[in-house]
Amino acid sequence: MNFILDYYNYWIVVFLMMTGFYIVISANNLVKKIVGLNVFQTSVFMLYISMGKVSGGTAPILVEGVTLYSNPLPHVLILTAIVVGVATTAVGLSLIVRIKRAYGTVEENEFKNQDDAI
Amino acid sequence: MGEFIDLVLLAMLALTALRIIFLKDLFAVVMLFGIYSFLSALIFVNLDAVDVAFTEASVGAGISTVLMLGTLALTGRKEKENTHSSILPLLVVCITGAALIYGTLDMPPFGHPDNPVHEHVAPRYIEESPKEIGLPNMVTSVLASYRGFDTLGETVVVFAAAIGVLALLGTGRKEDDEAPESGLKSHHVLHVVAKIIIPLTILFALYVQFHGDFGPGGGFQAGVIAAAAFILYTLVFGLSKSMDVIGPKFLQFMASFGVLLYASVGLYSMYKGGQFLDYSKLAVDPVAGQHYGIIIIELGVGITVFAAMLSIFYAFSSQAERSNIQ
Amino acid sequence: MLEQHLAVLPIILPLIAAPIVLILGRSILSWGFATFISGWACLVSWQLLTATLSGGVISYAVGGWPPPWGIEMRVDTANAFVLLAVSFISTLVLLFSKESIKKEIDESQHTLFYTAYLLCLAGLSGILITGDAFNLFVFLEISSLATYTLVSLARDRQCLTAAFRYLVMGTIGATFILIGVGMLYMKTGTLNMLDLAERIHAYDSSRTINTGLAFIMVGVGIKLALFPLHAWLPAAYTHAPSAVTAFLASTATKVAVYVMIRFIFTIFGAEHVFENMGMDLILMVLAVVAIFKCSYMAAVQSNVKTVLAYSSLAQIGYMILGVSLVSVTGLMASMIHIFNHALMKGALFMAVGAVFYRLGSVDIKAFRGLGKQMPLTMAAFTISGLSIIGVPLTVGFISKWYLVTAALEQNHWVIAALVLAGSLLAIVYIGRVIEAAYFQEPENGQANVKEVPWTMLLPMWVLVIANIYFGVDTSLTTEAAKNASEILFQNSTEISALVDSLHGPASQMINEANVLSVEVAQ
Amino acid sequence: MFILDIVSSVLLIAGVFFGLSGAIGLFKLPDFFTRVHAASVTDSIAAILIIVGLLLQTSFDLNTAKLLFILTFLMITSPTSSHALAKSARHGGLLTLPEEKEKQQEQTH
Amino acid sequence: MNLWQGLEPSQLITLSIVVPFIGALLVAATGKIPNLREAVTLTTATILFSIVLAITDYTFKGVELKLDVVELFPGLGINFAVEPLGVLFALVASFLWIITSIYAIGYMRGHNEENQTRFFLCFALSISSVMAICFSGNLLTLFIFYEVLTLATYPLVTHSGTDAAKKGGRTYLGILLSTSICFLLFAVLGTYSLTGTLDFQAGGIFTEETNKTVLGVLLVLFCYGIGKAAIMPFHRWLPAAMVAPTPVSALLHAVAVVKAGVFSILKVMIYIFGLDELKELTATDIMLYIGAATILLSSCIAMTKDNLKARLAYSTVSQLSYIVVGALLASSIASAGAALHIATHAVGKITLFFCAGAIMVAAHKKEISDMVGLGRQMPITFIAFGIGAISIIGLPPMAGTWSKWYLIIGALEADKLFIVAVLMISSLLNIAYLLPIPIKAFFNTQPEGAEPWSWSQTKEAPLPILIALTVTSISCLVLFFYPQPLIDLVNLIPGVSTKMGEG
Repeated sequence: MNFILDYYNYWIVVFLMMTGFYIVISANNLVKKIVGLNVFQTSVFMLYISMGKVSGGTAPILVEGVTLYSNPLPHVLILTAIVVGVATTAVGLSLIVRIKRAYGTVEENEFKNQDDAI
Repeated sequence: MGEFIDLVLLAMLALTALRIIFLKDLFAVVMLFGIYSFLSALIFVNLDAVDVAFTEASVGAGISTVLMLGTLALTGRKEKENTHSSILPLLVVCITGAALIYGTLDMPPFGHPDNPVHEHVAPRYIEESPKEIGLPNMVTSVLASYRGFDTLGETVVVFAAAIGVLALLGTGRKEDDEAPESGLKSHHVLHVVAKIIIPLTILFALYVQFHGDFGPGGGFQAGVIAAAAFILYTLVFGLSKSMDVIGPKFLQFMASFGVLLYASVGLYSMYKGGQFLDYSKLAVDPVAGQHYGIIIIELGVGITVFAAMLSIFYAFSSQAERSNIQ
Repeated sequence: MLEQHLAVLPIILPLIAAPIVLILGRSILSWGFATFISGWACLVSWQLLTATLSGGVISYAVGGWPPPWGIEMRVDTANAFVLLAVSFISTLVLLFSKESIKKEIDESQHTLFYTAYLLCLAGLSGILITGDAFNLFVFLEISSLATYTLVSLARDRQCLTAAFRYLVMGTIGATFILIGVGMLYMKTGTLNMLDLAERIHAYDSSRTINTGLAFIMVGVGIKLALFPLHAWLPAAYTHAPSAVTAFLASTATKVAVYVMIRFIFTIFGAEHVFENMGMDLILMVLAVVAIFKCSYMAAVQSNVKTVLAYSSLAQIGYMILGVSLVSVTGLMASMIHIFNHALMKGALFMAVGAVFYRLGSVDIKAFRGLGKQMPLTMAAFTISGLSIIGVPLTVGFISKWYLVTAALEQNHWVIAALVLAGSLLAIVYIGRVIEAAYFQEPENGQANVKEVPWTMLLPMWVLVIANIYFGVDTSLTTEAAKNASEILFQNSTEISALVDSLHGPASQMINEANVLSVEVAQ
Repeated sequence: MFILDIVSSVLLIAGVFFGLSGAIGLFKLPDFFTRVHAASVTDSIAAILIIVGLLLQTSFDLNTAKLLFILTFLMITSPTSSHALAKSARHGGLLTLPEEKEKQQEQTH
Repeated sequence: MNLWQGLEPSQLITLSIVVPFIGALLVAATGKIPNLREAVTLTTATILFSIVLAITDYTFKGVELKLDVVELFPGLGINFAVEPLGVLFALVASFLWIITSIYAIGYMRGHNEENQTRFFLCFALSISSVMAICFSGNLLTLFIFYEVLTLATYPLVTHSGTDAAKKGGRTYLGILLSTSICFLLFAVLGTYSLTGTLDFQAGGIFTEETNKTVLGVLLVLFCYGIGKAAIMPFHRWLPAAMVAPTPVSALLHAVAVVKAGVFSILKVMIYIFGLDELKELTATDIMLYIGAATILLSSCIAMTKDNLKARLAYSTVSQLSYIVVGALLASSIASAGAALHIATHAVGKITLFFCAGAIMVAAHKKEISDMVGLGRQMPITFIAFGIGAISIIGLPPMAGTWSKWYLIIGALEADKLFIVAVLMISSLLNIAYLLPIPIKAFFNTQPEGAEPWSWSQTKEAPLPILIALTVTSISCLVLFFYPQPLIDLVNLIPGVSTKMGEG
């Protein structure tokens, strides 16, 4: 039981990651791929944040009388990672828009066929 | 109690994620993603990561969703039948997941104060940073000073994204002749309310920008919020109007300027004989120097993020207008 | 005043230059400025290389915070060597691109091109120099984002899908690396590479660490297009603008290879990776398969850019093979091949770009009869092609020599034979193009094709001459590569010494490594 | 303080109840407009009740101010958004149920 | 006879490689003016020959000539060292270059070929790389210039640019490059990793304890890696290369290239393995029999060919295997015979090729069957042909006698009677496929009412050609009567001697 209490968090996070990962590699629609990518990354962020948590601690903002803070470093890393994530998303989405304009579709198999046709 | 909330939220997350897999209506998918990142923001709060939660809410649930919706407006909301066989992906995912689970088995237990994570590097941040940097918000201290180089990189990433979107979708400069009067003309209520809200939002952005040293927040969140204000303006009053307020060229300039501002702090500290980004050299009193440095670079971040986000949005909405014309 | 900042300059120069270029706006201005900056970076990395060759390791604490609390820039011969290659190539490609992109990218986007290019350069330099695992991820993303942009700048629409596939794969790879680094951090509580190296081995057999290693390997594997994960590369290289392809093909994947080497040898320690996890066998098999599969693919393509893309994959196979031999010589072969292959592929892709500049096509049909019409370009192509094949007096021969020697050193006679057999396929795919150029009649319609302007020929020929020069006078490359591989092995042996203090006697491989490094030292 | 606690908890519970009912309405009600109506109205009241409840918990410091800000903000935005929603739906030519019925009858006749 | 007293001896090596190279550049420069161009070629050739003579002089004096150029790898680089075998080869090549240039001038003009400048340029280049091969001081150098030679001759093979030429060129390059990269380079690297050195040393560089099977593998790799030796089944390139203009076939594919191949094999056998080492390897016997098989088979194929050049090509294949066999017999005399055969076969075979070219220029005939009765028309050519043929067959009073003689004695010494038999049979085969040609040309039945023969009706090839083939055929005779200098030279090779029971 204790074992489960120690790890349930990681396990669910892993499950979330894998759902995202699955969406990325299985989706045929590019927008959905991007959504999956975001889900994937967000779950990874959760992994980081969970490792930074100190049970009984508070947010790493100095307050008188509080001694136990959660670890600020993962938060910093994830702040950066989130930004990276949105940057990638933006570029990916604009690529999708261009693909739509060039091929008239955002379904992977369809424009694959078009390219093969050429 | 905390664990309980945590568990509930995680369960909701799992449900949302699974739903996303099977839904075919992309609008719903995107909205679900918005919900997903809101929920994760809540989890972050629950795990004491307030700054992260703030960012996740404003970015994941905010900007990302807006951009996705914008894309959907251009690409259509229905997903076609998937012809891929889902066996191989499933296999890959199972293997990866198995590997991860295998990896978790030796992980330090969740939340223990004596995990190695809390042993080696972090203590110094927690104990020293208030003295060394003089800010109560350790996240800001670490972000802006100890790992300032990461943050510079982060700013550049945003800049790069803006470059990418501009290269792909054009600068969104409006064709000076028949610029279609977009926006929601008939919504008088909206016009009025927007006029009330937008100043408030910008005010709030400034607050976040400069209060970041003491509470959650900072340049990044501020930039996004400010951008959000202008996005609202664009939605209500139309692209051409908001471009009259802030032109895309100027935005490009701002984006560059923000990065340069950040970098110049580093150069100046080099000039002062310190290492790159060594704020202690900015003033006689190192702590004060740190403070100046952080304020300036946060400003740089804010400016870049604001400009980048807004010009990305411009690019998308100008695309939307073009497609409306056709 | 800049001397003590050498270690960080190669990153911040292009990093700061990028926004300035965007502000400058005018195409010609931004070109000049970008070239100047890149040249400066090249100069700096040369200084760095000489410094490290003489004086060991340069460590630079950004922000004045000592590692592991702050971010450390750490330059030793290994990354200085690769850095030199990267910045050198990038400068030449910038020279080349001035004319080249006129034909391939809309006028309005030239500034954006140079900006993205500089960002990419900055990112690559950052990956090379940084001594911090997470900082590496950040720079990885900078370079990747810039790369996606650059790839998608071309005019034909397939570049979009290629870029998108690249983006998805790249992001998955980056996320895997993020997971891996997270697991390491979780166990050790630090992100600084050396610090990691020291602390990891308290948990040498930990599942978490091994999973982290696996994820990092896969992530980096995607970035360097290791055989089963290479799907994104050919399309991307084929449809990107020629200048971009020339730059990426000769730098991006090399940097990824460097990252893999760095993680294996400096952080995890060769013993752990190869002995305990048997990674060497996996890598060796993958590498050999890559060499043959991709060389074969190259031999059957009709688009010359695709041919070269596949050949790049095969060459990456050679580099990984060198790593998988787990010896100083093998590592040396990889390092030297990283450098040499940059020279060859740069020249080749520039030549192809020149052809595209004139004919607007790089199908093998378009090459017919070019031997007479574009003599200089095709001569460049031929020489660097011979270099790929590994004909003596070219750099290709040098790399191949070291690789085979390394293989024989370990009594892998079969591997040695396979490496040589692999270069036969190179004869085939290079030979096809050369024959088309010299012994076939031109298509009607391209009757009056002229040679390309000198701004394109100059960098091309600089590379060609480098191909020959470093094929004859190998003192620089050999010394650098030897030095680099010794340092890397030293790291991993130091680590293993540390391991021994933790558990048991030293293992066979490390003794071997010591012996080898001694041998090479003599 | 005791009374305040009671009051605030009552308010909070009420707020939660309204929120819940709004959610149920959102699912149960037949067509778009009714749903919007349910959601918006209950949401506004729920928000008010909860925030007031929280206000009573605070000791009238910065947090109070923040909460008030949030309250005003919500008061402005949430009705507006639902209004905009309904209006654009109307613009889009979406009909209420009775109208639908009439239309069908016309078509049948 | 040393015109180069003034020079520091070891610089002669540099000269011998650089002179033809410069010649090539000059040829390229003076391409516009044919006369000047060919004057340049001739002078270069003569200068080169004098240099080689000087080197020979030093060799007889016993002066060590060594030269280190550049270090490619730590402790291993391009360096040159003169030794008798190389000198022998250099002498032959440089001497015949002069003749061939004379011949080529006549031929190319008579045939008015296109882009002759490229022709002469590549020609000079290949000679320069041949020189480098001759004097190479270690295997690496040998290998490098072996490759350079291949690449330099490729344009010559595909000279005419016809589809046939391209096809031939592809076979040529394909076989030579792939064998050299796959087998030779592998063998070189293997040797390097076993011994740690690649220098040619008298008595070989392998120590006793090197594994015999590995050595056997290396031997096979070397024999096939040096594809220019045209041991079956890797002989296809040589007939394919016959699409080249005749001077090329004459010098390169009767002398320079192919001899470079067998020369390399000899050198490897003598200076890398060492004859004594060689005796003990089973692989030696295997290769020996393969060589013998090549001799016979290719002779048989030669008979079936009606195209003169093709027939000569196959005869070359078999003759090369003589040398290979001689080397593999691992007896001092046999090796001496092999070394001599490099020279004697060269003069003989080049004569034959000259004649073939002459016939092509004068009478435009390729097929042997058309040459019946041609003797009246071009007597000199066919007399020369006869002389060459006899020399190849190895009958007195022609040069070929000596080499064959020593080979057979060597075979006896190594008591390999089988090989003796093979040599005998192949001589008969040579007679069968070479002699008929001149005989048919002269002694065929007169058509009715043909007026008696007189000089007036002769229609010989242009003068330069005649000069060339006369010189070579005469030298066939000369070498029979005065073989001593060559024999002395051969005797200088360590472990090789023309006297029984020595070495």
